[in-house]
Amino acid sequence: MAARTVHEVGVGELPGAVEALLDGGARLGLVAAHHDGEGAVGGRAVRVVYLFLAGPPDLRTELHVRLDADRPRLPSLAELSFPAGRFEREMHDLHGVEVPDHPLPRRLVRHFHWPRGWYPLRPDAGPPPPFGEPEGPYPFLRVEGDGVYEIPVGPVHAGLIEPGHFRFSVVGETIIKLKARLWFVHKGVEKLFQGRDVAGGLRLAERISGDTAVGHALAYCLAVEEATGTDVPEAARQARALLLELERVHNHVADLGALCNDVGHAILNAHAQRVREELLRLNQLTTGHRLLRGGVLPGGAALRALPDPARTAALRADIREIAQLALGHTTVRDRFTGTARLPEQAARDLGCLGYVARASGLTADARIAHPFLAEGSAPPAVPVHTAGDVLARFLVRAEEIEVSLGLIDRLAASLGAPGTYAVPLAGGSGSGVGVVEGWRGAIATRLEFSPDGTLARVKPVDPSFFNWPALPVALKATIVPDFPLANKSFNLSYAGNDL
Amino acid sequence: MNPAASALLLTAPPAVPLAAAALHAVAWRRAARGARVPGPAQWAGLLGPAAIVGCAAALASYVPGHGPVTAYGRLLRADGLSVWMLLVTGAVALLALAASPGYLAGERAAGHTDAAGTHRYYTLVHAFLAAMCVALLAANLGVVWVAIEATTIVTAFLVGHRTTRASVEAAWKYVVICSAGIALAFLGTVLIYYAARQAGISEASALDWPTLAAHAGRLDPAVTRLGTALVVLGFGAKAGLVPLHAWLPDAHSQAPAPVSALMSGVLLAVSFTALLRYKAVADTALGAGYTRGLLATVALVTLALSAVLLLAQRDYKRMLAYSSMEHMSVIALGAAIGGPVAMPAALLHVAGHGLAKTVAFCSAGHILRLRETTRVGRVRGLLAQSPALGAVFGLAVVALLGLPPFSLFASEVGIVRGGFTGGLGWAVSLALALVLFAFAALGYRTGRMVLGPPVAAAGPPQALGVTSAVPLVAGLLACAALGTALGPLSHLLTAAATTVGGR
Amino acid sequence: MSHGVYAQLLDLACGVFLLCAVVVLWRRELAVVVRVLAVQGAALAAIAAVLGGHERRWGLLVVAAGVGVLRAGVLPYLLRRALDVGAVGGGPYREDVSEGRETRPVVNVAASLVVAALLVLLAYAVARPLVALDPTPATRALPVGLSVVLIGFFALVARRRALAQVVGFLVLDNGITATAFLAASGVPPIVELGVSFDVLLAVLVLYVLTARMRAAFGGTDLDDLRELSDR
Amino acid sequence: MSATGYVAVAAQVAVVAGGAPLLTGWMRQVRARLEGRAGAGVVQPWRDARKLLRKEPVSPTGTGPAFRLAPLLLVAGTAVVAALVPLAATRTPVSGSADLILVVALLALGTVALALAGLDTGTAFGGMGASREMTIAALVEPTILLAVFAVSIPAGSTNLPAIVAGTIDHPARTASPAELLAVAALVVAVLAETGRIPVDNPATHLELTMVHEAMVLEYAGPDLALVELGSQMRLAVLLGLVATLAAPWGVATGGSPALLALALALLVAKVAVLGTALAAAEVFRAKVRLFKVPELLAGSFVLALLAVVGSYFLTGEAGR
Repeated sequence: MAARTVHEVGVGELPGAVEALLDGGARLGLVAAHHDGEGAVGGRAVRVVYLFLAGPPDLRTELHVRLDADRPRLPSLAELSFPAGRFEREMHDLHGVEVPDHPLPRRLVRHFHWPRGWYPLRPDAGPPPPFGEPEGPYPFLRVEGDGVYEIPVGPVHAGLIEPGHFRFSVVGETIIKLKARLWFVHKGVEKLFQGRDVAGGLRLAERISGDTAVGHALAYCLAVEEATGTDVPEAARQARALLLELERVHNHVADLGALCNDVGHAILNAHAQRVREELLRLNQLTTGHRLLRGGVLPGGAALRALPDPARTAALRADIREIAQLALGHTTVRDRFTGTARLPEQAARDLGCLGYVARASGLTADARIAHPFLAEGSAPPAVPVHTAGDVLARFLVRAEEIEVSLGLIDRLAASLGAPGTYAVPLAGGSGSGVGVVEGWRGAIATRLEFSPDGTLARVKPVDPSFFNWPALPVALKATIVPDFPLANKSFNLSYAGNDL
Repeated sequence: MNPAASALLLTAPPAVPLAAAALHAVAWRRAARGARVPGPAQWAGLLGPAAIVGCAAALASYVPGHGPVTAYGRLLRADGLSVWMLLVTGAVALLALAASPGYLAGERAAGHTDAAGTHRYYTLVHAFLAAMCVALLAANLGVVWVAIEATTIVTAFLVGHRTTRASVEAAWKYVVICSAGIALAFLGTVLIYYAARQAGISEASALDWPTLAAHAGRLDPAVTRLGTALVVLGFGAKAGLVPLHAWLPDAHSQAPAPVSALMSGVLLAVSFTALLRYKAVADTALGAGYTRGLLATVALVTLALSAVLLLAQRDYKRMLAYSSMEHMSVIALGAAIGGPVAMPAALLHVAGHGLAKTVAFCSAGHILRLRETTRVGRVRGLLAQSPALGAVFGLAVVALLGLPPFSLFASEVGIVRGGFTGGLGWAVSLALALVLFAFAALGYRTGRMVLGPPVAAAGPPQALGVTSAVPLVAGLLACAALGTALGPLSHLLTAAATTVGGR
Repeated sequence: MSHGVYAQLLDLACGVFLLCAVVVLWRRELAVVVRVLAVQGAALAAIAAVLGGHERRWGLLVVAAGVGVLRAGVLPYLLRRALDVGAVGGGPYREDVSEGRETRPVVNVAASLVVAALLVLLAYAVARPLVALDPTPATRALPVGLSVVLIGFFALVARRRALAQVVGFLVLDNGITATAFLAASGVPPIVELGVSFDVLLAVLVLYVLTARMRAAFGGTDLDDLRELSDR
Repeated sequence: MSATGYVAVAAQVAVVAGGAPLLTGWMRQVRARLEGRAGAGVVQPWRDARKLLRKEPVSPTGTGPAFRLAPLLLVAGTAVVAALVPLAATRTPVSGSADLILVVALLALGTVALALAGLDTGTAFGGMGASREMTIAALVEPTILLAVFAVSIPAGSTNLPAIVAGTIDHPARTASPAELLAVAALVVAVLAETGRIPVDNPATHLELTMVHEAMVLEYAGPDLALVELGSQMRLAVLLGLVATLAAPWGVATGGSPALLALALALLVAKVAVLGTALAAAEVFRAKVRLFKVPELLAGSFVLALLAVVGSYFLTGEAGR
């Protein structure tokens, strides 16, 4: 595991230091604010941690900035990095950190009906005061012009999907601007982590985004292990990698089917969901839970069974057939091709992660940049496409399934037999960072322990947080009826984003 | 003439080039395995054109006096028009093939081709000649069509002889436009066949031109009108007339110089000859007014277009190509006017243009090798660098401009005279104005190429080799001779014009 | 063959023949278009065979068989091969299929279908004197042949892929052959033979040129052909 | 005019009104089985209708009479069409007015009524659905008109019963290219008119892709039940029309009650077969991009036009 370097910087030095790191090829992985009390090392302050990640070789650099505890003020980094600007808005909403020179100083997390001046993550926040004293109106940007009309969609959607509000400005059928408003399911996850023990934190981490149980649990466990100084045996790491790939496969298969369904090709969806069901049953056999909860443990992993290579081979053949049928169907292919194109430069500027980035020509993959396995166990190839359209995202998924199934076979063979591979946590209690390539992209979790061994602060960041702004960019000039398809091709998590 | 002699005279023009093509095809396969090109083999290529000229000369002495010669149950047939065109084809081919060894030597020296490429060149050129001879000598209009389409196929790889982007593009446009265009001519042929069958002509002779021409009066006018329009459109495409002319400048500028010469000098005219045969049928069936209007319109539009494009042209090979379109439209105008003055003049114009354009294209090939550019602006001072080449090119263009003593002067005067007496004075006046435009453009650009001080990058002075110079000078002399006196050929010319209504 | 059945079969073959031409304009996938071309070739052979059977001219049946082999077999096979050569991409999934699709025709599909409709009407108008000359079931179908000629010509002009142009050319040629059959039970065999041979050679030449075009331009989009112009 | 004529008209309307939901249920069932699902059963649309009819009628605020009247107009118009079209019998009291142009106009009336209702709601979805529906309808109606017109040429009349009776007398007509082209065009037009794949996806829940469903998004309770019934009846009538034109055998030309019963049974069988084929085809088709819909419809329009032209310039004697 790579060492993490920590630099304490002053407020004035921050932009220069960040610029140097970004120029060196690092990306901003996470920003978390901490409210240090009197007893902390540096005294009472609001400490903002910027985590920068780069790799390979695996490099993790933290910048710590101390702000006045009563009137925390930060210089905005939004001009340097788009995600930084979003983190700053989030910090403002949750911690009350002010960013006076922010180019877009609007609310992000807290909707307009949230009470003014109440910041839930402050230690002295207390229970939420009654709502109803709005902090002023929160209008959408209106697009004016001949023939422009608005379509508001959501937050409650037809079909069983999570809540989010979309405001389309449309001419004819062509989208000229899309504004997405999220955080309808803000649950206060970060607050809930505070004060839990390690096991309690794991239960919460597994539930951050239901479809990413392994990814978030693993990022959390890696962070715990780094903080406590625990060294996990190689077998446990392999078991974790196997679980991670199992999660990737069942989610990707579901997406392949859902994409076909969104172009009205129901039978391919029916078959994709059948394959997914088989995968979920395989998950059940492997961990005792269909969504793979309970597989990753702090200090190790537990497997009840190993996937049978014959079964994975049959699944691979099935999935390949479904994907090839979809790609061979001219109407399906036509709908996918050129729809919702995300240009490479936009993906890079927005800090996109995962298959969204890889479909637009970026090669970001934490399995290679931040490996937790021994050398040589990284995936043999990361599928990358350059078109950035729905077809590219479909192809990246289909090809990743191939790679993942290969990895599953290899890891299962290397493990040999199922079992619980875990070591007790060592006694340390500092801070830790875990970076994992979840199925949606790189998940980063940073945590700090209290002196009493409970969790003082946990900040998980789902890749959806980075990828959501890419959706409106990709949808520019797409037609309205193609929105569901484009949205599904991104398939971003609301729960993982809204926390 | 006894049957054996007529069979020999009608078979030899296509058969000798075809045999040469076959021999070269064999040598081509051997050369692919590393054999070299023997020098005499290339000069043996002159046998084909020589046979054509010889047979044509023999026929020329017989046909004007005794009427058409046929062979193989009237499958092959030579009348005045065929013989005249055969003579022109043979003469131009003689020049082009005489210029070929020099051209190919240059290509090989520059590394553009090798022994196999040389044989491929000769195979295709001879097959091209054979196809044109069949097109001229076949009595069945369907076979004429097949032969003309065959010329497209054979020359496709000559146009695309280099696999550069420009060359592939030219070849693609050439094949697609010509094949599609000429397909329309076939549709026209089918319609005329339909009309002929309905007129009671038997299946075997419904496409036989003499029969058709003899019974043309019985053809249904409406069907014939449609068929003729399609034929004019279709064979017009191959003859470089609007609206399907777009292939011409590309193909002519990309083909090897001697092939450009053959295509421009005779292929356009051979295709136009086929058109003339349909015109003769249509004139009988519909009266002369219909084809006259059609051809005059097409000719004037082509002339206007080529004059405009000549004005804007900066590439001298394309310039020559547009000049071909200009001359084809003059010929088409002559044919539209018809009659005893304009029709022979038009046919004479075919010959004069063929010879002069061959010289022009072959010398353009030499210029390209010397200066390695086709831009007019970069070829200044030709006369200073290579006096012989400059002079030949200059004189060829003078001939193309229609100045005396070259035959194009005589033929253009004939067409104009015919036009004013034949009731198409307005068309001729318009054409004269347009030709004047073309004249100015061509003259100005050629002047810039030939005269003046050489450009800096021109390189040392170079003499034109004797072997290269002889065919060029011979072509110019022949063109000038035709312009001064027709001599024994005037009978043939009259016979040729009479065949297609030049009475 | 009774007169009614003959007319019915002839009409059916002509209907399929015309429909194929329209479908060529309608569909964008070249693989489908090539299959449709094969069907059209078969319909053309059927027209010839029905005529031959009706007029009891056994030579025409032989011609029909030859036409069938060439236009429903050999030529589509050649196009199919050219298409397969152009297919790229390794692995289980093919990413780029643009070579096999007419993605951006010069005239969009809806408009070209309307144009096809107008062309059919034009053909009907143009063919009236032809039908009037000798109204039989066969000559009444002459507008079908002319429509296909016009549609083929339009496809040739309005398509951007090299192979689509070749298909347009072949549709044009099929139309002419059909016109010949319908008008006069086909041209004399020697001419038919020569024409078929020429068409085969032309397609072979275009096949080779397609390969060269791929080598020189990296694709068969005819919009890339911009080397030669009068500038 | 015999009493059987009146019975025939009543039977046609009854069969269409009662059977249309069953047809939809049957098609959903076929689809479900082909996709490996159990399906809700053939009578589910009737159960849905019962459920909806029991609900309290709710109209969005601000809507006017157009919104309330549209479902009634849709159902009534379709019922009239069901009475006019010679689905089971050619000689009925109304057969004289069963003109093809009237039928197409009545079908268009329902479409326009729903589109107006969609606009009347003032919501973005209603307007969007209405605009899409009218775009499609503008292309579909001429196609239907032209296709049926092509079929009417041999009969020399645009009266539907006359056309059907003519085809029964001259069965060879059904195999003529004009007729085949017309039926092909009609099938595509019917797919578009009834909002089936590949034009619209009747099973979708995604508001932004819908056409028909977007227009009726604001309906609830008994109104929704009527709208659903109306759409189901349209599907049944149009499939019945295709079946009657393409394979008219069995349609009663005489007045015998037994023949009429047989005709009704055959009608049900024919429509069920068509429905099965349609549902099965839908399983393997995907919905085309909205902007490609005009391409598809232009194609069917050309087919219809070719059918008309073809029935003139192909011998025309084949069926005569």
